[in-house]
Amino acid sequence: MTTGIETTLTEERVQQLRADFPILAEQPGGVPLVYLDSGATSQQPRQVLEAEWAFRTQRNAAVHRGAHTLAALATDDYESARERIARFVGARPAEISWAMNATDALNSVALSLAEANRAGTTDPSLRIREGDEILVTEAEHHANLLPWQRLADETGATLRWVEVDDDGVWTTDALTALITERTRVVALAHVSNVTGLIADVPAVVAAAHAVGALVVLDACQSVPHRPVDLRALGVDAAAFSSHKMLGPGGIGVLYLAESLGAALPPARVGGSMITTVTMTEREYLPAPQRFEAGTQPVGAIVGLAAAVDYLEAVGMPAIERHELALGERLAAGAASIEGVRLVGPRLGVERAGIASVIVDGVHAHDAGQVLDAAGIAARVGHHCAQPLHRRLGVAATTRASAYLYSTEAEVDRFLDVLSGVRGYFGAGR
Amino acid sequence: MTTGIETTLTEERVQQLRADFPILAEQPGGVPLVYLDSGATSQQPRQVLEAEWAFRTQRNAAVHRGAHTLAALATDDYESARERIARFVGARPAEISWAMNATDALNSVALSLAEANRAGTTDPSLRIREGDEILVTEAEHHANLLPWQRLADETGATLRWVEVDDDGVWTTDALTALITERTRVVALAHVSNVTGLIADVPAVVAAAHAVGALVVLDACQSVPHRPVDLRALGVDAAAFSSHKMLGPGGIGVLYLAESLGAALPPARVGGSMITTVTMTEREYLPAPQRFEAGTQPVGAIVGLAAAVDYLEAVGMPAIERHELALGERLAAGAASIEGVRLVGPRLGVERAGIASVIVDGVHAHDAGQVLDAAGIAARVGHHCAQPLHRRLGVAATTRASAYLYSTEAEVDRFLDVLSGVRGYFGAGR
Amino acid sequence: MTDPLAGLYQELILEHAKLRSGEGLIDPFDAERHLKNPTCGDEVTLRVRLTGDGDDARVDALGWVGQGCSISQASASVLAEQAQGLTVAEVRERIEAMRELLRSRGAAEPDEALLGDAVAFAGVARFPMRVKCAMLAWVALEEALTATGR
Amino acid sequence: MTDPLAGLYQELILEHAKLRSGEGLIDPFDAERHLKNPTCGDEVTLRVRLTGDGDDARVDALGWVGQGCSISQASASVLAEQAQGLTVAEVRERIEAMRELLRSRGAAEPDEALLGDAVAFAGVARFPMRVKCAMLAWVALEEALTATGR
Ligand SMILES: Cc1ncc(COP(=O)(O)O)c(C=O)c1O
Ligand SMILES: Cc1ncc(COP(=O)(O)O)c(C=O)c1O
Repeated sequence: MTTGIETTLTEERVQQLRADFPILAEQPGGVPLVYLDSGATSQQPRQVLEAEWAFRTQRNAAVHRGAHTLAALATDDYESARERIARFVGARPAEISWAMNATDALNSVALSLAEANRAGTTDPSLRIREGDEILVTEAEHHANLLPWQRLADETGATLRWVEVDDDGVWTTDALTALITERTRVVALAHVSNVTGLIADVPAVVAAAHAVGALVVLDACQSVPHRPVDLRALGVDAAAFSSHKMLGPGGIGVLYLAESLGAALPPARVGGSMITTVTMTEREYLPAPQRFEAGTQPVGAIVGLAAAVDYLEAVGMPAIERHELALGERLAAGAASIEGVRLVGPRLGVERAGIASVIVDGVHAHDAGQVLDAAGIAARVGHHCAQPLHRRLGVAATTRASAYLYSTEAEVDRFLDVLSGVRGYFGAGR
Repeated sequence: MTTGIETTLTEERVQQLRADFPILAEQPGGVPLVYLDSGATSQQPRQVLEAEWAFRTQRNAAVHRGAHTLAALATDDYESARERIARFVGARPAEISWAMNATDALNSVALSLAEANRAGTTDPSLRIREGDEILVTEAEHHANLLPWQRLADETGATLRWVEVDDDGVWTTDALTALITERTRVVALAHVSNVTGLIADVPAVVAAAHAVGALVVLDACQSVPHRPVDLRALGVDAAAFSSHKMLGPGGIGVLYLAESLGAALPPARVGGSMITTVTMTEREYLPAPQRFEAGTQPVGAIVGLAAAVDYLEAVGMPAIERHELALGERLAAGAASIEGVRLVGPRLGVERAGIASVIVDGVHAHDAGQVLDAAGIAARVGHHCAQPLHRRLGVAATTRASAYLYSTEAEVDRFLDVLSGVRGYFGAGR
Repeated sequence: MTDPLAGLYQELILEHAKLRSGEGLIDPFDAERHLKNPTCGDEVTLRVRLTGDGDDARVDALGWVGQGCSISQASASVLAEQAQGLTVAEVRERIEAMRELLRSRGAAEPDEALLGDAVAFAGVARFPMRVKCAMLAWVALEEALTATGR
Repeated sequence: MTDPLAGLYQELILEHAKLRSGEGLIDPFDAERHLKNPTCGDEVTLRVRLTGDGDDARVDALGWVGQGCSISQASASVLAEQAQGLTVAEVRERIEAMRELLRSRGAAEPDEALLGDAVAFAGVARFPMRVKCAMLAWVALEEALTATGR
């Protein structure tokens, strides 16, 4: 296409981008690296490292607490980063606060709800009582399951879930059918890290809000890979991780819609989030500071903002289309290999750039080893989704996950080596 | 001295070290930087940045979950970092887990104790009931006060504290006199971030353990500055922050002595910390993994290990002596300025390289501004210790805090500018 | 070397920090506001009494007590002098002008006709960490006026 | 290009992964252990029956069931063949030798006289992520022996 609007990433553009990622030129196993594990963690472009390096060697200081020039510079960088990251996901700056990772952000929401209920909250949007329900999907990552199990245990609420089918897929209808007057929280992944299934979030939000339930979105696999506007989606809370979107580790993002952020007590308490403290009493600042106890990872936040700048410069719509194409290629290719079972949405149904497979007669660990010997970094295991795998009848799957720097050639190489796995182990003979 | 053993840092050695810290050559306000705010956050040597850069451009991957070569390399770096950091504080590797910062680590301990008690623990070392007591000092940083306030609120325990005198100092005798059969937890700072007071930890541990109470040490201002052997001290838990010890932000360290780590439930739940998960049940891994939900900041941990290597190469005993000397110089100098009141231990009593002062008739913010105009980055405010400041009768103090790269000339420059502050504002005229 | 602080601590500011015009809590009053800057602990309690009605409502009296840095104390003192006798609309216009000036990072040209002595705070705009100090009493008055319903 | 996997997946390992010697749970038994590798989900349940007393106690029978990668299944199979009839002390010696070999990262020279077929796992030492797989059944046996009190 030559419309002037970049609708996807050309091969040439991807090659250009790859040059920004030093690690992609490495040969960790003595063979060129084919990195298809971006669903676990992404690689980082030099632009991100350089932004952090500049901050840490020129402007590093504790923010919001000092009057000296260095502290003022650092505070500027910190708040500018918050603004850019907020804009990237369609949020207001005050709706964005920091966590250790997405897991921590999701825990925070659940812990804060628990705390609010222990304190006997009268806010109907926060109240969770015995007999109430918390709804999740059977495909959730443990990070978006265990905190809700624990909240249910503590409040006496019942954890319910929409089941997946033989392919590991749940439907919007089945999920919304489970939403009742008792539902207080619906927690779900925007995109599954195993199946690549893309949830119809607006439909879920409409059904949940109709009964006054909160919607908590695990956006770990969506925000890095497609344009996401959290306000437009209407969710009450969302979480995602810097390390999955070209940014550094050690920084998760917690989105709390304005009204929820104003109502929730903090999960963590300490310095920089209070107005007045006596030996027995404490008063908290408003959001977002209320949720930012202690020294925040400013260098990493600056790095994440640089990652966001990078993603925006490339263009999220183009990244999305590039990955949808790779996802389709992965899925179609894998499905056509004899003895390989593809998990997730049927061919033809949109899926993110993720494909997980089961190789008949070969344990995923063995499959991963063969791939690794060919330089292919794919992931084998339960991908922190044991209930889903139990339902699929396996302990582990083999997953390839793409990003903006992934190429068709890499996908083809993966498929090629995958097709040789059963032969290697003499399976099916 | 020419004993061959480096007993302190010579001027020449400090100058050598300073060359490793790019930021120290900056002139953020148009004047050379005199960085005396290391108590808030320290600066980072290139060795730390380079170690992180190397990891992130050559070996970055999610750890402990992948079978591919890159993941194996990253896991090696991760566990090697844990070993070095553990050794640095006299701990076993399994006693060290990661947090967002020290605040988060301290919150974790309190949250885990709350969780254990909600679950009706039968372990007498964890049990906290109505009428039990949690003991802190009036000088604690909010990070080591608010989590205990909240735990007391929830369990019905009473928060007690040893009071400070007019100088902001508490005594070991006064503290141990408050330890009774009802005391379940004693939480205290090893070194005060305001007064520089050094606690007699072994005496506190002996008294606390005699009644079966846990000791939680806020080691934020000790581990970076002096040799600390947590096992030898005998504390049950401790917390410190990477960003205060030449390392990157975004990584706090939680030490849980073996027996406590084996007994405590996790504060955060999610991926990588479980053995088996069903939709309604979860089983946790042993320590330290149990306390490491979600993707850990491996790059930052590698950076922290490089910081530890750097500190060890310089020598913690020499760093300690260098800072004790600077602390004494700061204190003696400040005390001799008319109209300046020095907070903390009397002259002659050992103090860390920290001095906080009150300038008669001048608000700390104004004092800080005058210092900043001279390029001096000192801190003004309540330093997250409002109760202590309330006791001192002021809203804010002006604090200078040193590190291994601080020089006598910098201390003298601070004292010189400080002595002109009252004149500038016409105070005392 | 020029004193980098001269722009911040104008002679007039240092004087007002000592002068403390309007210090003391008036009674009776129409509204009171207590504000605090959690970063530095600065506090101000401000009371305002109005006279007249509707668009004619004017500041009859204004008093404050507070503690904090010289910037925050001086700005309360200047405000007390300025606001006296102005209509509510005029006061609001000045508060907005002050806010714009302080947030400009030094780019705005202060409107001396409107702000009078308060232009002395123009230099604060170059010290972002101090902007809150300079605005503290002004925001307190703004909120107090709102509380009076005018 | 030589096959980088050849060192790991020795012919003997691939064979044992299919052979599965000792598969099945024996009854009666003196001790049973269930072990799991949480990283990859590999599991083994192993039972052992001893005969004789004191230093003379020998492995009379050993059976296991499990699921997992070829390395973990093959190593259980090899173990079952090796341990049969050995004294407890001899079994422990072999488990220790296996552990040392696997932890050596390839630096150790495998003791073929002692380990027999198990030397085929020497290549695993170069794949640290797989060491736990290869040790799973062996650790289960070690713990089961301890549970018998011998
Ligand atoms: C004594 C003390 N405790 C706790 C903290 C909190 O550390 P952090 O902000 O890294 O969580 C600090 C530093 O701010 C401190 O000085
Ligand atoms: C869908 C999903 N949710 C949650 C997480 C947890 O993210 P993190 O490990 O960064 O906390 C991940 C990634 O591991 C994920 O893919």
